[in-house]
Amino acid sequence: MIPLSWYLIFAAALFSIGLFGVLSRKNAVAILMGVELMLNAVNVNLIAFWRYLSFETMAGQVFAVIVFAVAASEVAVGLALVISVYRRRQSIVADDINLLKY
Amino acid sequence: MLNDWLFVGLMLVMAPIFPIAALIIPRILAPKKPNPLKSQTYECGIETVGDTWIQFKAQYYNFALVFLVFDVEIVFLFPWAVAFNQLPLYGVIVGILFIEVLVIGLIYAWRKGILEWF
Amino acid sequence: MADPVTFIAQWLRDYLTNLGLASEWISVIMAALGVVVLASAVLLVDIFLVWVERKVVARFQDRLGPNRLGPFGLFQPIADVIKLLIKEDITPQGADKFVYNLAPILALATVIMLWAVIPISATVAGSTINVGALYIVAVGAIGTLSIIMAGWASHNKYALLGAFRMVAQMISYEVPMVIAILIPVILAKSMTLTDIVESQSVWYIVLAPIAAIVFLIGAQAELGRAPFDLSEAESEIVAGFHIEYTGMKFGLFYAGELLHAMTFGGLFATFFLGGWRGWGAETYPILGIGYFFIKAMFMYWVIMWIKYSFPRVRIDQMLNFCWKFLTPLILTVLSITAIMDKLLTGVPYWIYVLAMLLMNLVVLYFVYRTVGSYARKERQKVADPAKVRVNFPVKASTTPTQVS
Amino acid sequence: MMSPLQVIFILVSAITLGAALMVVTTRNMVRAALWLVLALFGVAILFVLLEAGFFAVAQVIIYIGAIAILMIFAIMLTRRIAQDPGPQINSTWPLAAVIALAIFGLIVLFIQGWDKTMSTPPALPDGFAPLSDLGVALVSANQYLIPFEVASILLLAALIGAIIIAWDRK
Repeated sequence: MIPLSWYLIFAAALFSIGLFGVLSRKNAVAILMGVELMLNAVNVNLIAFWRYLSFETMAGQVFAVIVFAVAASEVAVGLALVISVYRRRQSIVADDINLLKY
Repeated sequence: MLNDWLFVGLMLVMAPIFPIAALIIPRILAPKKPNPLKSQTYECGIETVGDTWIQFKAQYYNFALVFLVFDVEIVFLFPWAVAFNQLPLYGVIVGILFIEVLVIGLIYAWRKGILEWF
Repeated sequence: MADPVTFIAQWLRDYLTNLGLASEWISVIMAALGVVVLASAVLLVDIFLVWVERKVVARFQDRLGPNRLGPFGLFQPIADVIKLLIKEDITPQGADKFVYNLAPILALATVIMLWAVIPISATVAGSTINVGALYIVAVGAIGTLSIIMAGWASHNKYALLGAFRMVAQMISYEVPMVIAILIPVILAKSMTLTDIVESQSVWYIVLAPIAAIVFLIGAQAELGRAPFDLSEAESEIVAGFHIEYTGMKFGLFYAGELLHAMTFGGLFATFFLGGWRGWGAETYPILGIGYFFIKAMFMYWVIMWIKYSFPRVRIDQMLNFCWKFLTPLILTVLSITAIMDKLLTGVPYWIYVLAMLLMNLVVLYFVYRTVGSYARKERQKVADPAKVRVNFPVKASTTPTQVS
Repeated sequence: MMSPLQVIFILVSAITLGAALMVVTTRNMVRAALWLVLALFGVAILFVLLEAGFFAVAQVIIYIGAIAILMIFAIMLTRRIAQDPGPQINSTWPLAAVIALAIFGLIVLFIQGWDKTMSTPPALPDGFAPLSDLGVALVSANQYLIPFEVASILLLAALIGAIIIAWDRK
C-alpha cells in the first residue's frame, strides 16, 4: 500500500510548483492557475489525512468541500477582476496593475 | 471499494485505444498530398481574413460564471440526497435552504440583466 | 442456464484459476475482458446507429433513405466507414496539431466511458461505483472540454464561435439536467445506477415526470441537436466546431454524437424507465438486456423525433429558456420532492407514488398556465406592437383579449 | 518490489507534477489551461486511490467542467495576451524558484521528522458508507452545518461580487 508520506510529499511538490507559478508568472490568469494548483495540493492533504488518520470523522472531507467552494469563489471573482481590468487597461499583466501601490 | 473503480480505470485506459486505432488506419491507407491552398482554413470560400482570435462577447463569460456557482452547489447536494434516510426533517429543510440561497443569486443575476443576450 | 453471461464469466474465472493465477490478477483480467467486450459491442451498435439515424430521418422527411447496399441498405454504414478510412486527412494551417488530433479521440472515448456504469441487465453492469450518477456528469464535462479543444485547435473563426456557442449551451443546460438527475437519486437514496434501477418497482417517470422531461430537454441540448443545434447552424457558422475536420477525424465526432444520443437514451431508460426491468427480467437476466436496449432505442427514437420536428431556436431564446424557465422549475420540483419524500416516510408505497404523481401534475398545471399567459403576451406584442411598449417589462395592465 | 497500487501512484503523480510544471512554464495560455486540466485530472485519480470517489468526480465536475472552462473563456476574452510573444515570466523568477524550493524542502523535512506517517491506511470497516456519512455531517447542527451554509453564502457573495465587478455598464 501507499505510505501517507508519499501523498504528503506529492502535495508539497504540487504546492511548491503552484507557488512558483504565482510568484513568477506575469499573466494574471496564469497566477490564478497557480493558486488553483496550491488549493489542490491542500485538498490532497486533507483527503489523505482523512483516509489515514481519522476516517470515522468526516472533518477532512468537509474541509475539502469548503476548499472546493473557496476555489470556485476565488476563480469567479478573480477572473471577473481580470476581465474588468482588461477592459479598462487593455492589459492583464500583473505588474501593470499598480494603481493601488501609490 | 477500489475494486469498483478497477473497471472504470481500465475503461479510462482502453476507451481511447479504439478511436486512436481509427485514426492510425487512415495514416496507412489514405493518400497524403497536402498543399498550401488545401490546408487553408475555411471561410465561406474566400481567403481567410484577419486573425482567428476574434474578440468574443462577454456574455459567454457571464453564463459560465453563473454555471460555476450553481455547479458547485448541486454537486454537494448529492451526498445529502444519498443520506436522505438518515436525515431528520430539519436536515432536509436545511439542504433545501442551501440551494435556495443560490436562488437569490439567480434572481439577482436575472434582475441585473446578466441572463440577457444582446 | 438462466443467465449465460454469468455462466461464461464463471467458466472463464474457473479456467483462469486452474491456470494458477492469483485472484487479484484474475479480477483484473476479467475486468479487462469486460471492458473490451463492452466497448466493442457499443461501437458495433454505433456503426448500426448510422443506418438507424439515416433511415429514420428519411422516413420523417418522407424519403426512403439508404436502400441500395444490402437488405434495406444495412451495409451502408460499412461502406461509409471504408470511405472515411481511405479519405485524406487535412490538417488546417496554423492548427495546434496535438490538441487538434486529441479532440476527436476524447469526444468518442468519453462517450464509450459513459457505458462503464450503466447497468445493462440484472447481472451485467460494468462498475457499481457509489457515485455513478455524478460519474456520468463528470465524463460529460470532459466531453465539453473536447469540444472547446476542437474549436480552439482548428484555428478557424467559425470553429471557435461554434465551440463557444456549444459550450455555453452545454454548461447552461447542465444545471437543470444535473438537478433532474438529483431527483431520482433522492427517490432511490443512492447514486449507484444499479441501485437506482433496482429501486424502481414503479418507474420513476411516474414519480417524477417533470424531472424526466427536463432531463430529456437537457439531453437534447447537451447533444447539440435541433432545436438546440446552434453550434452547427449551417446557415450561420457552417458546421460549428468540427468544420476543419475531415475524414476519420470528422467520423469520430459523428460517431461520438450518434453514440452519445443513444447513450442518453440508455441513461433516460436507467433513470426513469426502470433500466433493464421488465417481465421476467429478474429470473432470466438475458431478457433484461433486451428490455434495456428496447427502452434505450425507443428514447433514442424520441430524441430523433424531436430533432427532426423542431426548428432551430435563437441563442437568446435558448439561454432564456434554460435559465429563466427550466432552472427555476426544476429547483421548485426538487424542493417539493425532497420535503414530500421526507414527510411521506412510512406510508404505503402506492400512496407515496400517487402523492408524487399528483404533485407533479399540479406543478405541470401551474407551468401550463404561466407559459400560456406568457405566450399570449408575446403573441399580442407581435400582433399589435403599438399597444405594448417596446421595452421590457411588459405591464400586464391590458387584459389579453384577442389572440391572433 | 512495489505493489501495483504504488506503481499507479508514482505514474499518476509524475504525470500530474509534470503537467503542473507545464502549467507554470508554458507561454501559450490556452495550452497552459489544458495542462492544468491534466494536472487536475491526475489529482482526481489520486482521490480515487484514497477511496474518496465522491471527491474524484467532484474534482472533475467542478475543476475541469467549470473552473477550467471559465479560465479558457477568460483567456479568450482577453485574447491579446493569449498570444503575447514577449516573456511570460517575471525577471525575478530565480528568486521565486528559490522560495518554492525552500518551502518544498522545509515541508519534506517536517514530514521526515514526523512519526505519524504510517505506511498503510487503516482498513475500512464493512458497510462503511462515507458518502451518506458526509451527507449527514454536512446538515447536522452538531457537526458541520454552519460551514456548509457559510459555503453557500460565500458562493452567493462570489456570484454577486463577480457580477458587479465584471458587469459595469459604462
